[in-house]
Amino acid sequence: MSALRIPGKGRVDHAQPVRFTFDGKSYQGLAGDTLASALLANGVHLVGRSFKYHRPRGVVSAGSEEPNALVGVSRGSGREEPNTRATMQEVYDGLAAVSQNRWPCLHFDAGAGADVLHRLLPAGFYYKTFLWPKRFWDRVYEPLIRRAAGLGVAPSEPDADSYASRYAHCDVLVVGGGPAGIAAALAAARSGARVILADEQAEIGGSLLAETGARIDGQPAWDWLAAARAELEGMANVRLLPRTTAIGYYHQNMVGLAERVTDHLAAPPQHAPRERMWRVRAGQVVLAQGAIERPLVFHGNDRPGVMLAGAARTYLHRYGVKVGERAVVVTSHDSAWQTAFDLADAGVSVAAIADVRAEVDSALLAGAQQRGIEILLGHTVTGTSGRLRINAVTLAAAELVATAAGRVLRCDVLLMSGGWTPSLHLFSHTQGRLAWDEASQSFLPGERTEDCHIAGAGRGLWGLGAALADGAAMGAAAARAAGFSPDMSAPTVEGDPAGSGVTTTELPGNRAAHNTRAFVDFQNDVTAKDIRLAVHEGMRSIEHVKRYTTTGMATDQGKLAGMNALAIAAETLGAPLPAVGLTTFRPPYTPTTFGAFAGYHQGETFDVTRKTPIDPWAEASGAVFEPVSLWRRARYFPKPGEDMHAAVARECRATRSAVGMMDASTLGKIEVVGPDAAEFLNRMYTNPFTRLGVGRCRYGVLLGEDGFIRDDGVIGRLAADRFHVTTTTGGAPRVLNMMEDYLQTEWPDLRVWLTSTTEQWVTVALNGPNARRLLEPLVEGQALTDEAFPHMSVSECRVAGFSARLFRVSFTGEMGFEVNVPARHGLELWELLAAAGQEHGLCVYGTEAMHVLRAEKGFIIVGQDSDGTVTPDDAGLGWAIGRRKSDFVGKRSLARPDLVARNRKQLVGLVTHDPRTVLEEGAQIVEDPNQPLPMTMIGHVTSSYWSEALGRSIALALVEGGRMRMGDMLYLPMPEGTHSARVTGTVFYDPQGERLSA
Amino acid sequence: MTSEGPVRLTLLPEAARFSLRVRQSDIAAAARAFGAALPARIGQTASAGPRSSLCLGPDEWVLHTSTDDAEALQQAFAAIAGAAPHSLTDISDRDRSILLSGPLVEDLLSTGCPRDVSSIPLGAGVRTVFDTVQVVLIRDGVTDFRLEVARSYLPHVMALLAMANLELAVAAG
Amino acid sequence: MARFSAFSLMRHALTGHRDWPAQWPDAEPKAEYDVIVVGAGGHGLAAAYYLAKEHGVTNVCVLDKGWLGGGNTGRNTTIVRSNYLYDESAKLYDHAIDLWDGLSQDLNYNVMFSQRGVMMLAHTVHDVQSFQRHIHANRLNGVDNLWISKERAKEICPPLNISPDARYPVLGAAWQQRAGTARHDAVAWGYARAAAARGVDIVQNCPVTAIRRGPDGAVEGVETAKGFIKAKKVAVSAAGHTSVIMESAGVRLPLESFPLQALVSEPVKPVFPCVVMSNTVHAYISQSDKGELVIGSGTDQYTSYSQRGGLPLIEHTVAAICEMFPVFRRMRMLRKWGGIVDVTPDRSAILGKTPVPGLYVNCGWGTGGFKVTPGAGHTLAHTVARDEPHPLNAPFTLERFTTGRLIDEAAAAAVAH
Amino acid sequence: MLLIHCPYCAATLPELEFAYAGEAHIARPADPSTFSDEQWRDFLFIRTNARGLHFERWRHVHGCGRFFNAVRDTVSDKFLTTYKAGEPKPELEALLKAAGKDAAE
Ligand SMILES: Cc1cc2nc3c(=O)[nH]c(=O)nc-3n(C[C@H](O)[C@H](O)[C@H](O)COP(=O)(O)OP(=O)(O)OC[C@H]3O[C@@H](n4cnc5c(N)ncnc54)[C@H](O)[C@@H]3O)c2cc1C
Ligand SMILES: NC(=O)c1ccc[n+]([C@@H]2O[C@H](COP(=O)([O-])OP(=O)(O)OC[C@H]3O[C@@H](n4cnc5c(N)ncnc54)[C@H](O)[C@@H]3O)[C@@H](O)[C@H]2O)c1
Ligand SMILES: Cc1cc2nc3c(=O)[nH]c(=O)nc-3n(C[C@H](O)[C@H](O)[C@H](O)COP(=O)(O)O)c2cc1C
Ligand SMILES: [Zn+2]
Repeated sequence: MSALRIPGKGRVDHAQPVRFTFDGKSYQGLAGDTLASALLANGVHLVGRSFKYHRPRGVVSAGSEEPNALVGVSRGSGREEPNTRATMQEVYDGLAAVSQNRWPCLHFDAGAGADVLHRLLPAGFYYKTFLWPKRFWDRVYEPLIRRAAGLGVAPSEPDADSYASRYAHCDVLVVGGGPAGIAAALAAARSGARVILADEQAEIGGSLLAETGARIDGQPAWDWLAAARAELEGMANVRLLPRTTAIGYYHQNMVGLAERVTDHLAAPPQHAPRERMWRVRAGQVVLAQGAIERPLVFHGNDRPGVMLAGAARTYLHRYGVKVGERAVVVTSHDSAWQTAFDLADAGVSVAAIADVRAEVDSALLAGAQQRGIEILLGHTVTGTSGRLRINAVTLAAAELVATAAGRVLRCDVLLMSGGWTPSLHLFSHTQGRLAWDEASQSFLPGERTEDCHIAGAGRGLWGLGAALADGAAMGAAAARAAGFSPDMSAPTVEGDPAGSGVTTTELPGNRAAHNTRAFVDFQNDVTAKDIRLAVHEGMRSIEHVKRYTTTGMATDQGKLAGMNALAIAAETLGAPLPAVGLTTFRPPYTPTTFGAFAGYHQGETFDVTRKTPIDPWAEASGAVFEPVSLWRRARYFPKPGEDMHAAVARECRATRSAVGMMDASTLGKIEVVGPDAAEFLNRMYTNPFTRLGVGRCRYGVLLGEDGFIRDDGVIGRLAADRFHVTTTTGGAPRVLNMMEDYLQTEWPDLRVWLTSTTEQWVTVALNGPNARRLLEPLVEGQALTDEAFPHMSVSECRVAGFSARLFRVSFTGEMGFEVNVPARHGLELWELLAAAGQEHGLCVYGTEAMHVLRAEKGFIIVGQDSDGTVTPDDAGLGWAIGRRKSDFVGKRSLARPDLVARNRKQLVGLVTHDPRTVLEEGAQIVEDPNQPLPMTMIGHVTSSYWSEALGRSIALALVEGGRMRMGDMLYLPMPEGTHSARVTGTVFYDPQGERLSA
Repeated sequence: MTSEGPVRLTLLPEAARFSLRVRQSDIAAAARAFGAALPARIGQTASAGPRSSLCLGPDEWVLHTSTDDAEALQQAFAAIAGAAPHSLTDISDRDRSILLSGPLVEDLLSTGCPRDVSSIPLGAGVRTVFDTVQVVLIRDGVTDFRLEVARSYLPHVMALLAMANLELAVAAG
Repeated sequence: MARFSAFSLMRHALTGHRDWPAQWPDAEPKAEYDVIVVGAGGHGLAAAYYLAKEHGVTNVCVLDKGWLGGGNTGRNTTIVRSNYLYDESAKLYDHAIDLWDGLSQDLNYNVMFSQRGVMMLAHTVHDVQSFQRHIHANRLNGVDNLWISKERAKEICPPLNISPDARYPVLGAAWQQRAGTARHDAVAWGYARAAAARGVDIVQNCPVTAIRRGPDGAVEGVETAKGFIKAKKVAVSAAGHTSVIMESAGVRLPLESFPLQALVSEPVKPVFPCVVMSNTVHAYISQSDKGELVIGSGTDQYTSYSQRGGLPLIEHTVAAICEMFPVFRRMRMLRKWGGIVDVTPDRSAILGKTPVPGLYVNCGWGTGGFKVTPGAGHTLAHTVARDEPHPLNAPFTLERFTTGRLIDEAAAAAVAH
Repeated sequence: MLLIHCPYCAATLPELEFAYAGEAHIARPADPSTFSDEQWRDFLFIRTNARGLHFERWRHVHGCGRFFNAVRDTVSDKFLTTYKAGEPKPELEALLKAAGKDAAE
């Protein structure tokens, strides 16, 4: 065991050693360690390199605010991740971590050449250079910049883990499990409120985990903590979530919590998600996030071994680790004195405490004297030394800094404290106002926009007693606001390490300002002089300063840098801090894996896949599928050796010569019922419906109020007051929503109701000269003759013994029927027809053949032959407009000037000069193929197929003034050469419609 | 249907199910035809014999009954069509029902349902969403829920439930 | 204006970078200007720059309610492309690309225009049809845009998932090589510096509260937080806030403002070189020169001026990115934010004159106006200087909503950005 | 994610159950053919796009299915009230007063 680990001390399990590696070297840690505490216990401070200058960097903090100690962590293939904070990653047996942003190795990094050139690379240097020669940008400069960028290496294998999510509801959500948070949770929970308490740390306890001196309610702090946790754990109305970060505070008290479920385990159980996103809706929220210690800004403050004093105290008490053998403390706040005392008491040699203040509390002075620690009041740091780890610090009296040389003190750690910044990140997400507090020189919560309460150090209350009392009060207030009657007693505290301090900007030094490299943002290598440069260059808004220097934009989002950057910018501007203000806090509070956001939505469950009851049959028959909105539909059914072209040609041939069968179940269906049903449809669709006879159906066109086609479908009248409306596959929900909108808000007087019945029915389309022969024997209650059941009829009857809605309609031009049966019988009917169809030459066809067959007849597909700019007249559907109707949805728009313009694009047929040429869908049409670019395009091909029935290619196209161009030759310039085609009508096959009853 | 985990998931056989729409003024007539109450508050249920109703909207009820009774139910409503205009539409085959039961059922549902499911009273039902899918959720008992979902969405919902159920098994175990 | 170059950088290094001048002076408004531009976003600043540079109109003031570039210019995902379907759009956006190419040199400010290529993925037969229509139209318009196979897409972008088993398998892609990204902030700053150097006043933290019209109906100037400022010509280029300002001049616009979100990951070493967009799975992504993955999300369903957005949308976007790039699931989101985008009924901009004499408007760029910044500024300057449309912005009138002559890219293809 | 009070369900429920449906109180004219092109354009396209209190429509699409109206502050995204379709526009003054009183409590 290393000499830096104090036997028996801390909350780590000394009986449970674990082995892990860092940069390939094996180390020992203890269960309960973080990677950072375990490395420090092994004397390792150097853990990474900074972003821009590749300067050696060590652990500075003990929490999620860590900017430096970022490592790559791997659990094997598919489980590698960059930029993990060593201060948050718990060690487990087998953990493998590597340092980042260095080459060839951490101790010797070629990238550190940038540090040598730092004078050439001030903030924003890239905006000023790399301008000439212009063509070097793409080829030389940018590739160079890119290569230098980034920290860790992105994973290269798909993630092997799963992620989960959960909604949760509670009366009181407490964020932060320090003394304030625990007291709040206890107060609220004891009153019966449903409470969730989340803390990002492995253990709930917050600063109490590093508090060994104080007594709460007469017990040692840790005993009180254990009791409080046990009480909370025992309550059914409480959910405790350690390892859970509140990442964002959204509207109306919705808070996102990211829980890390297995990252700390050596062997995660099967089926356990790696992380879980909780979407909590809380009646009241208590924010008890505590405070983050501020670094001091001085020349050389970024060397490994320079760390926050509070962090050193945490490593000592919580992990039993001395962060060094010989420490110097430099501070502007009392709290660092306590660290010095505790380290000294643990046997660390503390060379000196340098405080920037000229006076400090006498009790502190006595404490230092008692321990033989030298006290240097009114002192500043003028520099540090040591290449990969600090080995000395130079201290000088602040007044004499310019003249005196200062004293060099040898040390292996320098512990700093610039005071504490209340954590108000989540509060800021709510757009709650921050109010500047002159006394504490910090921002405190001001006006609230949500039902939240801020407690403890998070609102600038220092000290354990205050945190507990405030937590209890805020927890009670929250519970009361949620309708409970809490009691408000707070625990008593003895030995409270409360304290106070002052805040500083950059410490006074002895070098010229422009030669001082005092770091503000450690990760992004932003120095005080960068911030001053930005201000001088006109970046007078703090938002400009941030963006120009990138301060606060690193992975810690300025948790350490924010206040220092603001103070320096304000000083440079000569403006008061609150007038300059902070940059905006945004979610997530700490970087959060994409997986946690995606939750269950991956692979199969990324999105719904809707399948019809016939789908298993299609799959077994080797269908090739295509997605159509959320549905998957069989596109064609290839026989062995067939490609799509051959399969589709066969399916078309069979349908035209015998009978084809298709699963049309995905078509949307809406049941429109009520005495005013016909009137309603009359107003919605362009076509007239009032006089449609019972048992008849009609093709309907639906427009938007802007006059453009939205949907189409066949509408059958089942009874005077009942219609069966069909829509396109993708359009069903939209159409229903649109109809409901008109019905509920424009015409509430109409007595009609709409019900979605898409999935009630399986729809089997039979088309072809043998369709009737196949169907007839199976139908009861309806004769299928042309007289009894002509084209465009509908009937409720029985088919194959199932109650059915039978339509006689055709989307192919052949005699056609659509049989609707209740979905549970669909597959049975399908199989029955497939078997019975054998003797009639039945062939099953898919959507592709359907597209060809309908195109041969000039029937449009909404969304393919029309887009959102096409009117019924453009599409050749002028006949579907009820001329005598005074109004319908979209009618007024059809009279707008541009919709009656002469040169609108109209749907026409195109036949290529060479019948074997199948045009490309989307190909553009011109009159003169020899014009130079840019060419004047007059239209495009919307549908284009090989027509097996015609033995040639056919196409539909939208062409300017198309119907006036019949017989004209037009051109389609393609990369491989120009095609020519003649304009025709849209009906290529059986123009008289004789086959409908053949 | 099998799913491992603390919550038992059972796909119920198809039964008769109708969507009933009727105006305020005609509710009484409709209730008489139905032979059971049509509760006025959204979310409430009522039942008599095999027939039960759940109010889903100000003028909307879903009616459940046995398959044998379906025809009789339709005839009863047909008889009042003139006097009390309404829409009765068969949706027996549109939706499927899943029974979920077990002590962790609320946790399981909250993996996909944004509502506070614990606040749904016994015997009440709501239309809501699970993941992105519209569902009707009915509470039959303290630890028993019925979830009705359109047929083609069933596999998606089941896949999610099964996945989450396994996850609950880890937590519970 | 002190010229920027590697040489000047070295020279300043010798003096510790102490004497760089302000890139733009923080101006106080004068009583009167020839032209006032409302909104110091990229568009407004570019318009001011081109007014000065190309039309000799230098008595110009750009007013912003906050810090310049703090609107959508400072919060967009920086995609620049011109492969639009309609002639009107393709020509205007392509004009912008021509200006982008060389903008760094023109402004003497490195805006890091990076022609790394934009790949738009096709996942369905409908996507393929629609992309082909774009590609052919682009070709005949002289705009580069190619159909590439999914294998080629994977070659260009190695982490892309092209497995046929994906829920939305990649069938191929449209590829515009001249397209890419630019450094958003630098665009605003570069235009501001260059405009200021030509005499334009840039006044920040000065909201325009109303537009004042004279008895003849013509524009007289603007009311601001710093008082009334006179000008016979006012160009409003305030993106999400345009309706509110124009309403004060009695001009009601067909605009709605929605929150649009974006996010970045932690920075990593380069993993893919281009921009990848998918309309079917609703996500788009690129990697910045600094190393973050820059990801665009969608708009929330409701109108809002709050610059926030909901969690569900972000969850969906990130899930979509992980479908396209399953290797990114262990990447972490660093920050997400929102902007306010102004959307017209046909998703195309309104750029030009208004019924009010002396009042010009540039708005409605919605989720995709960063790419057109130089083009919008350039043609707006022309319109303001000459009081007549530029041939390239002439179709983007307000009248089209009356006549029905919409420029509806979205309706034609459901393509965004 | 917003929480929205459905006036029909009399319950406050997650936004995921609702669909936004644009500005409220834009009635379709009884006889559109009497509208000029300009009037018709206004009906189709011109929206208030209020920065502040906004009258808007929502549909409880995954609930009772009803369209209803709301007053929401588009700066804070907070709802002041929701009310059934067909009910008159609420008095803004009164609403603001009520909201102010709540906030002070
Ligand atoms: C998240 C997101 C992603 C995007 N991604 C892309 C993309 O990838 N590619 C792309 O091309 N486009 C994208 N866009 C759109 C693009 O950002 C905008 O279209 C474009 O930046 C608009 O520029 P602008 O100069 O018109 O507006 P802005 O930059 O918004 O400038 C308008 C200015 O007007 C000021 N202003 C407002 N009201 C007043 C007032 N009353 N008085 C004075 N000043 C006022 C504002 O403060 C602001 O600075 C995206 C937008 C967002 C929000
Ligand atoms: N000596 C001093 O001047 C000084 C300064 C600061 C704090 N303190 C001490 O700190 C204590 C204050 O107690 P407290 O409860 O207010 O703070 P705390 O620091 O004890 O607890 C805050 C907790 O919130 C957690 N947290 C923060 N953000 C989170 C997030 N987004 N999600 C989940 N968890 C998050 C942290 O992990 C931490 O456990 C007192 O004991 C006080 O003495 C002292
Ligand atoms: C292309 C692009 C890249 C960005 N990269 C970063 C980044 O690396 N780190 C960071 O903190 N923010 C980054 N941001 C986000 C900004 O910090 C900020 O959120 C955004 O400009 C919106 O401003 P606001 O959050 O202050 O409202 C980036 C923004 C854009 C547009
Ligand atoms: Zn409702």
